[in-house]
Amino acid sequence: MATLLYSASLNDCIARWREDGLMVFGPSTAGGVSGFREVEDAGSLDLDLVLTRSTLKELFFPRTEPMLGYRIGKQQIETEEFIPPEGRRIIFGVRPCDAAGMQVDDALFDWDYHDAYWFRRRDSSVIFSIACTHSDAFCMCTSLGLAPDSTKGSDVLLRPLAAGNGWKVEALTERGENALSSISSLLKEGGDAPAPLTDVPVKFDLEACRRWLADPENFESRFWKEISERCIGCGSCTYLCPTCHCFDIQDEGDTYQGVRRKNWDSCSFSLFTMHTSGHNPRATQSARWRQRIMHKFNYFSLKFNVNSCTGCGRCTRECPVDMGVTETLQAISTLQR
Amino acid sequence: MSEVFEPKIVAFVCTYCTYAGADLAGTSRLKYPSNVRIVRLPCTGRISPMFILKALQKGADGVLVSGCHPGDCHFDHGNYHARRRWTVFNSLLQFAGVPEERVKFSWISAAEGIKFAELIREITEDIRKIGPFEEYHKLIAETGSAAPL
Amino acid sequence: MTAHNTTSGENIYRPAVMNIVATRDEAPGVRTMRLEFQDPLELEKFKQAYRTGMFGLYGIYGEGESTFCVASPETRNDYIECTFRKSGRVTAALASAEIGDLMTFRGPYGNRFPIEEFHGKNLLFIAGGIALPPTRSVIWSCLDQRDKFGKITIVYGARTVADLVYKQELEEWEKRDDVELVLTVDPGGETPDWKHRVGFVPTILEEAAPAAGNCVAVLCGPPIMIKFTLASLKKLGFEEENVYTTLENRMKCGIGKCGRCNVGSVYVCKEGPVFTAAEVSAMPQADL
Amino acid sequence: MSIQEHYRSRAKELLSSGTVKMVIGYGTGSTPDRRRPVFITSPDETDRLVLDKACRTNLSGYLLREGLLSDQKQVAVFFNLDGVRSLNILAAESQLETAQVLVLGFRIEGEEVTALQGERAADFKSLIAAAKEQRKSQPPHELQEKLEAMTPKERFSFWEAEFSRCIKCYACRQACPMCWCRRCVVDNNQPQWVNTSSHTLGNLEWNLLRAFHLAGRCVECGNCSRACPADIPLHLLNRRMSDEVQGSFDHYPGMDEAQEPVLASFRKDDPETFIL
Repeated sequence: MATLLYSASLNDCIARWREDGLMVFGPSTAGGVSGFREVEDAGSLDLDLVLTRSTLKELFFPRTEPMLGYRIGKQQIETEEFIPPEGRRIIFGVRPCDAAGMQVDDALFDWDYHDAYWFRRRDSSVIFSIACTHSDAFCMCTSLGLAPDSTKGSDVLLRPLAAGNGWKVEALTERGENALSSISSLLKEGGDAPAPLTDVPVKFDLEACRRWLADPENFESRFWKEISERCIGCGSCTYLCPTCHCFDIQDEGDTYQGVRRKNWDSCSFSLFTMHTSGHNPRATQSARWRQRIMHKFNYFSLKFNVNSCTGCGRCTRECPVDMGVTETLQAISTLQR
Repeated sequence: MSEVFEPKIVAFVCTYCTYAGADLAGTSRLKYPSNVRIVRLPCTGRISPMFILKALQKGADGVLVSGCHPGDCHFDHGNYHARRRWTVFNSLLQFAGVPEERVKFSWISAAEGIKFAELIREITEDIRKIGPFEEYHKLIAETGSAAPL
Repeated sequence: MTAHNTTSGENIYRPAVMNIVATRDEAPGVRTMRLEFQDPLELEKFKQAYRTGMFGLYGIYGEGESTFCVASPETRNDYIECTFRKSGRVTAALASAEIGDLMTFRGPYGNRFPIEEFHGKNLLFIAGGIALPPTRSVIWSCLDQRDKFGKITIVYGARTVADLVYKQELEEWEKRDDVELVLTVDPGGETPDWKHRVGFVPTILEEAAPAAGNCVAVLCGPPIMIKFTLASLKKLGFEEENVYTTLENRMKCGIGKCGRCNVGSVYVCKEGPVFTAAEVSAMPQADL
Repeated sequence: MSIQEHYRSRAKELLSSGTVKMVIGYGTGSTPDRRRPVFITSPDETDRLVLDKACRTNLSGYLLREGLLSDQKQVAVFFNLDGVRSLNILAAESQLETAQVLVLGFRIEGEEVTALQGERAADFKSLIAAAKEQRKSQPPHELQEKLEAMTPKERFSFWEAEFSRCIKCYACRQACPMCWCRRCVVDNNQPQWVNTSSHTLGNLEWNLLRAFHLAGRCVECGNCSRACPADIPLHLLNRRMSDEVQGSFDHYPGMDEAQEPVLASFRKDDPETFIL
């Protein structure tokens, strides 16, 4: 026997949570583009998508967010802090790769300095992930040591039932348990069989790649130039990555009043590292692509003992010139050391 | 009682013709609404569409761009270049949904103080009728920065 | 709105408000400002945290923040001095700020010079152009406890005589008999009354440097100068472990989040900006 | 011989004879329906070249890669007619010399891909002239017509909704063969004309400005719309601009390399119906 949530009850669950003052978010499509949006009922949810176009990250680390408002007087500067409100949120229908990305960025945003903008939202959100029963050609979680039913970063894991009429429910954290207890009357007990998980083939040997990346000899390998030759230097792979977290701080307004914002930024952009003097440590697109791969699979894991890639495959899926992490790591796996 | 809406209008003008025309309107004691803030530039050829976007970003309800009549440019052909840019930018703004009343273009010479005063009056009244540029102001408000105009 | 000087301690991106209490034009486009904390609590936090070598983000609301070192030493921590060249949006705004104006400071961040490890040793300071400020904070940290160190030599060069910064302090150091000051300008940069040396820093260094034994070198300058000076130091017999330098990369957060200052896996903002030459050698050189 | 075979062997010839140092074309992508840009420098690799109806990307932007054309050697590029036009504009704007570019021309019509006659940009003059005439009589774009029929307020909300999705990844700019500025206006911060933040206002400003900068330069290759991860119909703005320059100034961008940029030239009798 296991705890079950039937699809037919989902609408009532959402209503219950909303009555309790929670906001409910889930995958939905607007203007042809899928992403996580607040929903009022189950009908607005797009739970059949392999993945949303934009990531879960956006709900925690928006592409632009006000940090401080300022007003400058003669003798003092008044500021207003825009730390996000603690409105509690249920995020329903997350894919395990996206949820795993949350844990990756937790490490970064808590590295000695605790980023309240990230953690207020983390602390007030409950993530309901749904294990994957279908995937596409770009999925590669298994290559990263994850799986279609990974639990990392999730508070509740739902496993679709074979009959397609609901999910087997498993609370993973206390937050998850609490969120379930408020809908306990809508949950059932039963022995319904779960649907088989999707089979995501392993596309590269991660450990071999990491060894190659860690070898200082390879830093200036011709490989980097060849693999990134067609890169046009846009930021779509970074902006659609569930873990990429680089940002810019920009003031808007004037020198009397305005807002200081935290905006997404990308290591793909040529100005990202440009010094005022004109010197640019990463002056070429190949150096920037190397940084992206190195950061994900070498530096980040050295620091935080986790790869900052969860295998969602969006970088390749959305790349205007059909590049991405998969191709690069596949190529590295086959390189002779 | 609701406050009377006073349109905020920014005028980008060339110094040789329209600014002189505005000056003439002033010295001739012609009355025109004080809703317009004049930004003086050397030539209409210097007036980039970015200026118009900046004015709107800072909360303008309307923008006027004005310079010498064709053939009268102090720099010979600055206004001919400007005219092409206006043609293109004007149609872009309209396609983007900026009502045509909000962004206006004109030729006003140094001798046309009356035309200047009348045009300002006309534009101010037109915008007063359609009200504040609420659609744009909503976007400004979302940014959290004030529209200081 | 809450007044800025109520500290919340929560928001890691919120800077402290500083009063500009003094300014000095050092060289064309280069300016030094002395800043005092408006909020005594912020000052206390700074005094607790600041060690020579650390940096901060100096800002003007409406323009942004810019990263440079704290040019004043930990031995004088009631205030902050910074020296910068007017070159971008923020420094342009800072350059036009006046005494009595307000600005912001976020920090101190990064690591420090291990000055207590220098005790009993001879010190060689080498700086080029606008890179004297980070060196200067170490120089004063040591001069303020002069008896703890052996011989102190300062080699400082700039492109032209006008480009030398801290001219008053250079005079002061020159007068002291417990400091050997070697000044140089690039060939062609001298004035008719220039009585010091003419030549590039690495060359002058080879003539003027003290013996490498029991000596620590602190080296700051533009990348090209660093490269050649390191070669000279090697020639003079300095071990890479005894040569300290600072790396300066573009930063937005200063606290290891924004992702742009790393050289290889090293985050300059958290693991730097102070590195030994040995540490710098271990970094991927193409990323510098 | 299929067109693909034809061009593979032509590419092999060009590379083996040393006529060109590189062939920029299309190769297979990560899925069967995808094509990706490839850069062939050895005659042994020419069988990596693919040419079929999925080859949509305008490759001319790659010609401006730093140093590529600085050695005066030639590069061959697969181009449809839009591509040739963008090549002409790049030459007109002094970004390259067409003498260094050899065109492997093709046309996609429905399922069919055919070769275009000629190998030099100037060889396509009459085809481009025909395309100009054809554009005048092209059927109106459905969504564009719908938009034109709306009230300004409705149009504004349409674009507001579209631009609200923009994430400022600048894929439109990076994919655009005409966006060759070393430093884009949005990256200049003294003064900061356009908000860099990706709120709707900043997005609107950015997209309008980009459309303006492309007026009279856009060849409607569609790279921007295909690259946009937010599916914003950017081509509509560009298309509207193209209508305007063609209607008002009879300007069809990229006719030849001597064509004057439309916003850097004028006629004394240019229309001005809207000027008071």
